[in-house]
Amino acid sequence: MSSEFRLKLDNIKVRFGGTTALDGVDFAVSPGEIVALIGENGAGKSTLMKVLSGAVIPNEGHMSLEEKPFAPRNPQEARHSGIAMIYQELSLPATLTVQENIFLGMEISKGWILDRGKMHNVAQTALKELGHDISLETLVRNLSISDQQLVEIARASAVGCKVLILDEPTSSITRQDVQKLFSLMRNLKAQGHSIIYISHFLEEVEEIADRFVVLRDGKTVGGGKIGDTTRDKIVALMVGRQLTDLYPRSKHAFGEPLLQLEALTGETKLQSASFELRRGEVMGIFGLVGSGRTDLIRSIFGLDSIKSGKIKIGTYSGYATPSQRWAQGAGMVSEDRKGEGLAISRSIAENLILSYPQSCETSGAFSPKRMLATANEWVSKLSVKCRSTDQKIGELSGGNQQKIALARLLHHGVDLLLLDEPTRGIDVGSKKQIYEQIDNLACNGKAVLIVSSYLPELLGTCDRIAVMNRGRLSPPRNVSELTEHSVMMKAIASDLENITSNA
Amino acid sequence: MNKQIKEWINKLMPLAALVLVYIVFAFIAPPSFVSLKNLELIVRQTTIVGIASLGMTLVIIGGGIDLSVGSIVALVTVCIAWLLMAGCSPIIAALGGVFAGLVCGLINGALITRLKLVPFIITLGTLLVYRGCAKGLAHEQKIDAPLSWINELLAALKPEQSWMVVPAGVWMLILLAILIALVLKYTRFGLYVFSIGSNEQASRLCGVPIENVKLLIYGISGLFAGFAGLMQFSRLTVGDPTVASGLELDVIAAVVIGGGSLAGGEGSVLGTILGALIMTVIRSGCTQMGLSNWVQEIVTGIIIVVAVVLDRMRHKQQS
Amino acid sequence: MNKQIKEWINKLMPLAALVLVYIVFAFIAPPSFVSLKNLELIVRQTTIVGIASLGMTLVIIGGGIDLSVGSIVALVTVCIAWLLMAGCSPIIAALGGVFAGLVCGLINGALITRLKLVPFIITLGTLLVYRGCAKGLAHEQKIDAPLSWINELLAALKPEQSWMVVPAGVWMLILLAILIALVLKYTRFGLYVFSIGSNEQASRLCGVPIENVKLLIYGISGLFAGFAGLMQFSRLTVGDPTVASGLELDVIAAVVIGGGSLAGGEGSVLGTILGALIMTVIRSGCTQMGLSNWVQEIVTGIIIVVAVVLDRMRHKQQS
Amino acid sequence: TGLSACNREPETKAVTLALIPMGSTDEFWKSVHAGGVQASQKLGVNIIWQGPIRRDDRTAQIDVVENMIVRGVKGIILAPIDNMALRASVEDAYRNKIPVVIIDSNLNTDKSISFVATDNYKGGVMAGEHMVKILGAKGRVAMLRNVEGSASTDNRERGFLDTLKKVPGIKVVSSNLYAGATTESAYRASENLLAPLKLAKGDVALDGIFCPNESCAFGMLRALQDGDLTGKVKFIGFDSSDKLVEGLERGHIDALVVQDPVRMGYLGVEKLVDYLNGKTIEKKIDVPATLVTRDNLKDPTIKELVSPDIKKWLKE
Ligand SMILES: Nc1ncnc2c1ncn2[C@@H]1O[C@H](COP(=O)(O)OP(=O)(O)OP(=O)(O)O)[C@@H](O)[C@H]1O
Ligand SMILES: Nc1ncnc2c1ncn2[C@@H]1O[C@H](COP(=O)(O)OP(=O)(O)OP(=O)(O)O)[C@@H](O)[C@H]1O
Ligand SMILES: [Mg+2]
Ligand SMILES: [Mg+2]
Repeated sequence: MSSEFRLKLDNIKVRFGGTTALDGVDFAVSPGEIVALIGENGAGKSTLMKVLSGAVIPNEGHMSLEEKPFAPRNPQEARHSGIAMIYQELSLPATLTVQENIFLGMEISKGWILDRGKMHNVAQTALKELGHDISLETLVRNLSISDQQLVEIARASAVGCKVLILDEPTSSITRQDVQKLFSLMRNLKAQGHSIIYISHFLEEVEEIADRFVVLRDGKTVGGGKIGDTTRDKIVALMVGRQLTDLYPRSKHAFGEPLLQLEALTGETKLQSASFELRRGEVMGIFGLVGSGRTDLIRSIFGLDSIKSGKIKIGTYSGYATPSQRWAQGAGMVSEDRKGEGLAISRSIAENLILSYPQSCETSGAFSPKRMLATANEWVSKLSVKCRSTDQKIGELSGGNQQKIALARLLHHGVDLLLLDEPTRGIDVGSKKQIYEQIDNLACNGKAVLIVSSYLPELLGTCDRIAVMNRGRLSPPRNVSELTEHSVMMKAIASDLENITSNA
Repeated sequence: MNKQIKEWINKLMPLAALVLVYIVFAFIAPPSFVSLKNLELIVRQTTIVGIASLGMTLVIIGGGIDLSVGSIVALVTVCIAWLLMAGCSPIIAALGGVFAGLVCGLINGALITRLKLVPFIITLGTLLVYRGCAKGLAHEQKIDAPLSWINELLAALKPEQSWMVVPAGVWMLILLAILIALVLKYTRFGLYVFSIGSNEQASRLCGVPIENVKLLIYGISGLFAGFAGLMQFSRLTVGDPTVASGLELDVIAAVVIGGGSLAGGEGSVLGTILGALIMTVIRSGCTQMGLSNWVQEIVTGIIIVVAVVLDRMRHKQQS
Repeated sequence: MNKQIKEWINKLMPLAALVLVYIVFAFIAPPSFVSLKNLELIVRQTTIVGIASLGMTLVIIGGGIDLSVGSIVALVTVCIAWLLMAGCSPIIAALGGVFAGLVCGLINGALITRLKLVPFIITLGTLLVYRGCAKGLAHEQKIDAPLSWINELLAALKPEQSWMVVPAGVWMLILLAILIALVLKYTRFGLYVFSIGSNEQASRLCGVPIENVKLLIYGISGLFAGFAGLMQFSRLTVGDPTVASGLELDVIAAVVIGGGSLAGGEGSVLGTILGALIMTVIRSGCTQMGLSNWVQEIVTGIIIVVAVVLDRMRHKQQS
Repeated sequence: TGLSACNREPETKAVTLALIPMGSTDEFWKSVHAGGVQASQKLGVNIIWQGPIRRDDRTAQIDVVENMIVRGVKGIILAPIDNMALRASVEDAYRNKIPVVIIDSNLNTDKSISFVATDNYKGGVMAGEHMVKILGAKGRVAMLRNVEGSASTDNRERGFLDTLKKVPGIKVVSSNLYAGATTESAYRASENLLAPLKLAKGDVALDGIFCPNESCAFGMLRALQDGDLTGKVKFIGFDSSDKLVEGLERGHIDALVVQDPVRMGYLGVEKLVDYLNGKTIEKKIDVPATLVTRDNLKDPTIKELVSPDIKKWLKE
């Protein structure tokens, strides 16, 4: 029985500090098989694959590759054992050429000397198979994001491997490229390679995979042959959560418009977004990873530059810097907590008042005492678990960190809240408190814009939802007219008419 | 509770190191080492590095670096001597010199923020430029200057001045240290310095005026290099364009030994002063023992590395 | 196509700068400046900085920095002189000296990779330690050594040697430069150096053995500082523990002027050599015009900043 | 009582003096050290030899003097880097009743008990006169200066130039270049000084060169040897070292004006001990310079002068 699997994972557990990313996952893949690994954001898919590729060492569990125990200690070992992986968040070393990137870590060489001629030929072939003629001598930093993605794909296929892992390879390439990728994958499959394919695009999964496995909260919750099931069932398996009293919702009274966008276009992903957000309204934006939601919010807040379009916040028209946005009564919570959201090595209190230190000044002098007192108020109001407010914020759990990031806007008293993935990586209990806060804010006449990859929370908290698909935002629709299924279908739709049409 | 104790221990680590080094020398150096006179001497010799490292503390907390302080100090001594020779009164000369330091710092800041270049390379360039200016202004000579009260600032106390306990320059160091400590703790600017050093991106998101804060940071660093130059002039009594070359390394070392992190977001005034004192104590102890210069250099080098390793270890502990 | 032309122009920028600087001096300096003899002199004077900056090119491309090269050079001259005086044959002494440089570099590398500390602080510490060792080994004196063929390495050519075109040391620079250029382009190691400097995290995920590569980078930097020390000894004929202090700044400047980026991932051997030549040409031209040192210092400082600004501009253009 | 005598022993030990040079990495100061040790052994005193870490670093030397005052040495022999900057420290020593003997280079103060030095101006004149003599009173002469702001070499340079000015046939073609503090910088400066004067056929448009100290002369010697110009240009240096004497023997150098650093160190210590013993000593003691050429090099007194047996005293 076990002999038919090339790769087998038993009871894999991974913990990062306090969070359990994987909680006993079993997984297997046979030669010549394409297995799709699906699940919500944060389900543990990437972590599981990182375990395979040696980038993460599991706390528990056993792996075997072709019947032999397999325990890579670093990415190097895994690659030499025949595991090739395209990482979800791997940024390529940008000052290397395309060819160098394709072979990095697995160069063809005679002793110490690189065999550039041979590498050139192999890389050329690999890119041809993908139907692209990117010049091999171009520096990667001169490539577009989708070309970079193709380079990553070529890297995995050129080098040769037993098991190929693709972690959301299609998040930023066009439909034609996806088809070329698929024919490549079919070729590899025919040659007996095992392929693990991670994607949120369910129609792609149906098209290419033989089998699917669903992860949720670090556990395997189901799976089966693709032909034996329907897309709705898969979605149900993925989302599969009872959403009863998690989302408190009061009746919101809408006031005058606070945020107005007209055909806003950003420099990178954002193609076009138009809507109007009123006081007392909570609006959600759903979309897949890489669809451009973050770009939208960053452009509104002045963190990313804008190419064209109109933007109006309250009475202020036009573009502005973040500090001007704060002054205009807008505030933002970033999706990237460590990178941009919080100063991890500073205290809770400092992070909380950083956008509004004036509130803690008495006659021109900044008062740490007042800062701590202010912070204490918010900490108890939001029941943040911490030792004291001059504790470093990095020591808090993710959910509690997120509460502070949100409390910053509450303290500042902004009218317009831009929340990017406000509940990413936090537990259900904390989520509920945050939803309550959001509902409260709307009742008090504030306007809230939430970007989230977690559909149920949008359906539960928002008055209207717009869907972002590859940089284009659909017109927002009342939540009462929507179901999880219809929103999801819109987000993964591949034809643009479907997105922008209101039907 | 346990954690708080640990944090205090960490904050006191540089102090413990200082006491340890002092005790070691008290045993192995001649008895004169533990005399009050020597304490005064150590404090006086720390003043120049100490004042300059106060400015550097801001720079390093803010995530930057300033390699040009040594050159600014030299330029300032030359300016003061030049002004004195040009017939200015000592107070005008002193202010003029310090002002020159401020201008140099602001130039650094302006270049860093406007050109958006790493501070390392900008201040490496201005290190050469300011040094060249100092030499040019002085016609590649030292400039002799008439004696004035400036030279009393850091001189050993005369018996009739014993009420001052330490010379005026040391008082100035103490006052400036307190000032910077207060600024870091009790002003919006101080908050911004820490937040920029800790996470510039997040600070931008929070609307911190990054450019202005950075300009001010380097301006203050220049201003303090100006004060350090004044002290240097006080000791030398001449304007010397070659003085203080390599001072920047001592200054950076003082900040780092005192717990400052070159990655930014961390550092304290008390730590920096202790760091500067540690280096002076080592130097003073070695000199009074008649140890060779090369032993001092090796010991200082090792202490810098060990201090940073300890620093890293305590960070690991915390996380 | 357009992009490729642009890239070529960018690569040639340091060369254009060199030619420009040379032409400027050809007009304003005395006629002797454009003589062949002077060209040879410029090349000879570039050798020491040039060789050391080859190693630094690797370090900077790999995203690090090495402040200890000046001290290593001094230590190497002392080692060679010491070995010669101890009766070793010149070849043993030369190898011994170069080996000492390699060991110093490996120590830097080991400390950086094992202690996981920023290279700035580690090499700041070893800067002091190696300098101290050099002074200690030499008893704080110059060590005289008998003349040998080592001293011919970088001497002006005698008429009967004119077939060599340039002295052996310059040939060594050229060969080492070609070697490093080839290593960077045609070996796995070279690829890893670029990838680590460009994105250390991504490189790790691709299976690049980061620690080993870094160790090797700093080892090579030390080795090349060792060769530079050999050349320095060749010029001086004595082991001088105080020589080459501040050399690290010249070396870093050469790499940066030549297009190396302190953020890592960028730099080229040709650029570095051109950068080193630019600095020598400026120095030589200024001296022969009878301009003072301070003008040279200012000019060099400004050139460093301007070079980096240009570098930044061409990056912006590209993206 | 035997026990208490035992306890007291350190106090009955000889007095301790500090000998503070400008730097600790030159042959010249090595010789001063040797002279000091010689005297201290003869007179039964201890000396501490302690120089600033960076040569020519005025502040570092001030630090050393202050440390020695605090250490409570009984007297200080000081070669001040700067004629002004060290004033305050020496006056501080005076206040603390620690006598100071200045050697080698003058200090603008009346608080020192004696000044033991070579008359540097005279030394420069000596070099100038010899230059005039070997050039036959006509020709082109260059001088490479030492570092900015060093009093002793300034005087030598002045003495040399003043002498040449009186001779109409001699033209000074370069006298504004500085060699800098290290041998490497001196070497480079020398090369650049010579480069514009070079003619075709390996000749040079220069007849005589003067360098006012050891590192500077050494750099110039290397540059001449390198450029194959030795013998073609008359070269006079100042101070001696093994390499310079070797150059003199090989005819690469025509003459060296040599001070007597051993004697300077010796006299410094001796005069200080005399003073401590209550003797009155002269305010100024001359340690005359000697002109060393290839002809008088074999002379045993000259030999002792140019290559003293330092190792014997420093036990290296
Ligand atoms: N380095 C880390 N440190 C702490 N927690 C981590 C780390 N990496 C992942 N996690 C957590 O582990 C859980 C699983 O993350 P993982 O990236 O595997 O999810 P995923 O299924 O790939 O999600 P997505 O669809 O967003 O890619 C998440 O809760 C995440 O926050
Ligand atoms: N060309 C680019 N260069 C660098 N960063 C980019 C580029 N395009 C997008 N990004 C960044 O990548 C991140 C994700 O992109 P985007 O905002 O478009 O996706 P999203 O729909 O928000 O998906 P996610 O679920 O990952 O947040 C954002 O932080 C965005 O700023
Ligand atoms: Mg993932
Ligand atoms: Mg996003």
